[in-house]
Amino acid sequence: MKQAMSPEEIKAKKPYLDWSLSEAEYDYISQQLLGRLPNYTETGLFSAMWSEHCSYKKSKPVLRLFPNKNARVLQGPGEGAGVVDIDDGQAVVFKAESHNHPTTVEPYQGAATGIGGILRDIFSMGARPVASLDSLHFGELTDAQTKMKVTGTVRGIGDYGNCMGIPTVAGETTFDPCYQGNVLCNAMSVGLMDQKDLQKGKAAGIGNAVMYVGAKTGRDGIHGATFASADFSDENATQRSAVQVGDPFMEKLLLEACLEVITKHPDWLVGIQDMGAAGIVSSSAEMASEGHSGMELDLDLVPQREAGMSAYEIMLSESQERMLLCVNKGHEEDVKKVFDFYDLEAVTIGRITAGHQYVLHHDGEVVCDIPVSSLTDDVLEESSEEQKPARIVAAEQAPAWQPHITDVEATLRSLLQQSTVADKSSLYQQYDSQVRTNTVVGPGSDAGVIRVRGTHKGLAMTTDGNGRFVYLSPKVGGQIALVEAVCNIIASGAEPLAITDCLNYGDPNDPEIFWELHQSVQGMAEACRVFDTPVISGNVSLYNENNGQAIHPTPMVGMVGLVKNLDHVIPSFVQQPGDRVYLVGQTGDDYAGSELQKMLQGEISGTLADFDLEPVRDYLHRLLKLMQAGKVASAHDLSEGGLGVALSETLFKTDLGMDLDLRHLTADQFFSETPGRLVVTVPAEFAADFESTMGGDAAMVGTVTNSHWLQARLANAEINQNVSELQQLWEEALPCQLKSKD
Amino acid sequence: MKIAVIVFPGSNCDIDIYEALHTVCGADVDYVFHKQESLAGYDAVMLPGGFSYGDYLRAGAIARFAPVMGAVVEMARAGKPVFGTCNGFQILTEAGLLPGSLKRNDSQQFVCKTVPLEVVSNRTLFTSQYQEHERIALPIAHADGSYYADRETLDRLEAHHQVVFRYAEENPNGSLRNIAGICNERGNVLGMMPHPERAVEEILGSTDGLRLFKSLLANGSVKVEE
Amino acid sequence: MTKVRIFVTYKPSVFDPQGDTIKKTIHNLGHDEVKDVQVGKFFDVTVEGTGDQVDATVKEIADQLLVNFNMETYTYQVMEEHQ
Amino acid sequence: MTKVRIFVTYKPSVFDPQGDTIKKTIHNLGHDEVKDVQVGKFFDVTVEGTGDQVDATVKEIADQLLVNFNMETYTYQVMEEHQ
Ligand SMILES: Nc1ncnc2c1ncn2[C@@H]1O[C@H](COP(=O)(O)OP(=O)(O)O)[C@@H](O)[C@H]1O
Ligand SMILES: [Mg+2]
Repeated sequence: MKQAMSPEEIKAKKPYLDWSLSEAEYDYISQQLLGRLPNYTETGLFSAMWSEHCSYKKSKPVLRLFPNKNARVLQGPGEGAGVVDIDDGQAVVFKAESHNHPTTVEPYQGAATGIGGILRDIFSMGARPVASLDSLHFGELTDAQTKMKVTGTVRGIGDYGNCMGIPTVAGETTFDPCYQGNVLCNAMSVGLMDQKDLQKGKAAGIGNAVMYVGAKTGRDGIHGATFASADFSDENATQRSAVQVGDPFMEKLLLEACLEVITKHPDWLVGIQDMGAAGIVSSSAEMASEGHSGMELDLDLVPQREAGMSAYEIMLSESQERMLLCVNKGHEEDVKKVFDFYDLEAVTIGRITAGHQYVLHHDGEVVCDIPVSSLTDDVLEESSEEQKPARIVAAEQAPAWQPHITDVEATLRSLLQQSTVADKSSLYQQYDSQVRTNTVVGPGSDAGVIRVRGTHKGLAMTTDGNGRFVYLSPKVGGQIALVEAVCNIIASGAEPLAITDCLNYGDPNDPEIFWELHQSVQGMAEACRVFDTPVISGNVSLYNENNGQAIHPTPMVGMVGLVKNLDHVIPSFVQQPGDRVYLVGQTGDDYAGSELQKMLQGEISGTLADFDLEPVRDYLHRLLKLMQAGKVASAHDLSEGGLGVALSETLFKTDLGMDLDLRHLTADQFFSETPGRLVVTVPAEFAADFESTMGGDAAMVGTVTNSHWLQARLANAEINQNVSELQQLWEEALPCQLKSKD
Repeated sequence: MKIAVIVFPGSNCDIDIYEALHTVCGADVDYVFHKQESLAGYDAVMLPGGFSYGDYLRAGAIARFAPVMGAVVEMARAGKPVFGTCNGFQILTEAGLLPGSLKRNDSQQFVCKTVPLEVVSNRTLFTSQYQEHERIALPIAHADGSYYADRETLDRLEAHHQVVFRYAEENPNGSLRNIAGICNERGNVLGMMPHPERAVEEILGSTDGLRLFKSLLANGSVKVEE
Repeated sequence: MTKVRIFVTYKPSVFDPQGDTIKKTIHNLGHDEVKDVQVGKFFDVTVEGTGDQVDATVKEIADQLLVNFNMETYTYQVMEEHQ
Repeated sequence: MTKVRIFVTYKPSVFDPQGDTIKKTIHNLGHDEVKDVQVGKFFDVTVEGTGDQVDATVKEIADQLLVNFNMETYTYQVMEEHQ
């Protein structure tokens, strides 16, 4: 296949600018790295590999702030997924990935292939995916387009995960106008493995085979990586070419075949990696780089679905359900037999070579001959300008907003119907949350809990992020994202292990946005250190903008915790009449960015108060000890809507009520969103123990009752609400808003 | 008694049935791959849930042609216990071992939740340990679970006590006459949309499905006469 | 070589929730002039041979695989035929 | 009143996992004479009005709802037309 342009024409016409490679980068490549002009194929490879999505050239300096080690971390960032020791020779493997742009353009396939991609990351490490989570952020449910995006996205996640037979056990769904033109779809997968099966994406050993397995390569998703790294406008939306179709059935077979090779035939395999963004080029170059090897591939051998694909198209295609293996010389046929059994293709497309060159043959020509490291390691890191946003400077001068609630009951009822607060079961019911019969706690609780079959251990998992807080005060907002995840994990009775993240932001070339990124990562990193939850994997999604309007900075935290004894999994709803109700943590006047403010003002404003992480950690650890000792009946953390909403949620789906003395709180404070708080119920017999351990960090506020009423006295108001009625409002809100008028 | 759990490409509840029978009930169970043509030596066969062949075309439509299906049909004809849940039920109808079909849910959405059921008949190998008209609750997880058959077929099913499970409160998928599970006339082939294998351990929230497997094991290698 | 388009629909007596939902959505989008929507699938099948041979193949694959006669029916139409 | 049949298919460059799986099954059933299978959906839509009016409606509902232009294309054909 002829090159579409000569090197000289490329230099003159600069097509790479459309592929998001800058002129400075192009010059650096030709003058410093190659000492000649790159040809068309090479230019394409550089533009994909040097995109933000593959190279993290802008975000790297910021990502270095994250801690990523502790005694349990077996594999930190840099591989398909991070790996954490969970004792007994076992490990948990997890990672999150964003698929925001594809989901915005084509919700169903975008979300589906998002799940497909993250699952491949997990099984490429040698782990079997055991659970998925999804963090979704949409615009307000006011227009038909957004409703269709919600239904399409949820259906896409469901169809892919359900078909794979991997339960989706938790997630989050929020709604805010800032996501109207740019949906966030972050998917997280959690896998389980024996530590001895740990794999790396490595290619080494001169003469060893590079094998391509799985689906054929087509022209779909070409330039997906650069597409994901460039911002959006309605103009782009009509070009719409970078969408791939997922085939979960194929992926299920691929998963089984790969795990069979990895776990049963470790002597055949040198390394394995999935083909994600930038397809063959990124997987092969990264594997060669990791193994300090050279590599030579013959593109004519790549299984192709369409005739006449150019080298450039073959290398950059993002066709789904494909993996790359490095196989010890002599075992190519053995590997092929395993894939044959699953009716999958497995083809040797190249070899490991001496030296460090990356050489591609196509149609009898050498179409690429460059050092491996020029693609993977020599990327020009970009320093970015940053500037504190004017809105934050202004907000710091302005007086804090106070709600002045007069009708606390009506406020509670309205809050329960806000789309972000309302029951999400109509969405997550579309996910199989129980397949493989390990789900101890499914969606609808603080964290999902999966048992580790054959042991008495479990894994708790959650995703959390609140763009509103980060928008108002990026650093505190970053801390809160982590604290909320910790609270959700601890509320289920688990010990936080580590996190993955998706950093979703606008255009980093805007100094204010880069500042938000930098500050919020600092906040997260600080909190990670305090809670000893290192960042073991993650993903950056920049350029989340629509027609120049950026989303709220929305870092998503995906956390996994270890349940040491499944007998002590803590439910999020009340258990027994007579149990004591405690409010753990202090409540302040924290309304900036709250659901209450959004509801009453129509927009958010203000700045967040700084808070001390260490005291929160200390009382949460004491609470966890009490849980592990079997002294806590239920726990639920406070998030959107504050205490009022949390109390209601602990009563839903039970036939119990509460009688509470909250005279130390005002009606306003009933909905304040001070972070780090939980509602905990404790059997009366353990009340004394609980109080002596928790001291001033927990306040006894009442008891669980037999009547299905939420009754509370506040400093300046009273609440007397039938729980069934509250539950109905909460349950019906979302389906009603989603259903188009008919 | 030796039981085969069939693994089709795309099956994903195979392990759930296997574990329910093997780990929870202590039964003698094997996975049998779809390419195997014989089921010699097995006394019962289980078709698990999942998405065989991606459920492309229609749920269960392609699995019916798998090499192992000839042997499954033989087992059914021989009066040995044949059980299908979810995708297994869909395959049994596509293979003609049970009447009717499973259509897309009325909501057109996949639905995963626990629903109340009535045990309509305990006169099968699989339900003998339940009370007739007993209320139980089992998880469902499907997009194509709306049972459809023409009126005569439905009347015949009722007349011959072939309706084994019915949705007891809400009907989650639009299935006719609230049918959740049916058996053949001889009572040795049972298909149902709910997943009893997901309700066999307290830690998973319910044990309402356990007696289905216990019934099967208690009835041992019973062969139902024609 | 013959290219045949095989249309599969629910029998008229079988309720099709999909068509119904799409109609409602179309109305919500403001197109009240749309009075009815029915949904079906089609298979474009390229078969070696022509005429009766092709008819026989179409009938067999429809009977065996493509159509579930409990609830579906089909029709087909030859789109292209080359000797 | 006009009855229109709208055909929606994947764009040629998009992989159709369904068609592929069905083709394999047809081959397994012994019909090697079947060379290609592609799957599509069709919508039989009854629209008030005739001619250009109907064309406009079809175009709009296809654009907004029935067709996903990222990966699909459509054609349509008037089946019946009544004044
Ligand atoms: N997209 C989703 N997928 C799965 N579960 C979800 C999703 N959205 C919400 N949920 C579930 O709904 C419940 C409420 O979510 P959320 O309000 O975010 O909880 P929290 O405030 O405790 O983090 C949680 O159990 C969560 O797992
Ligand atoms: Mg929570």
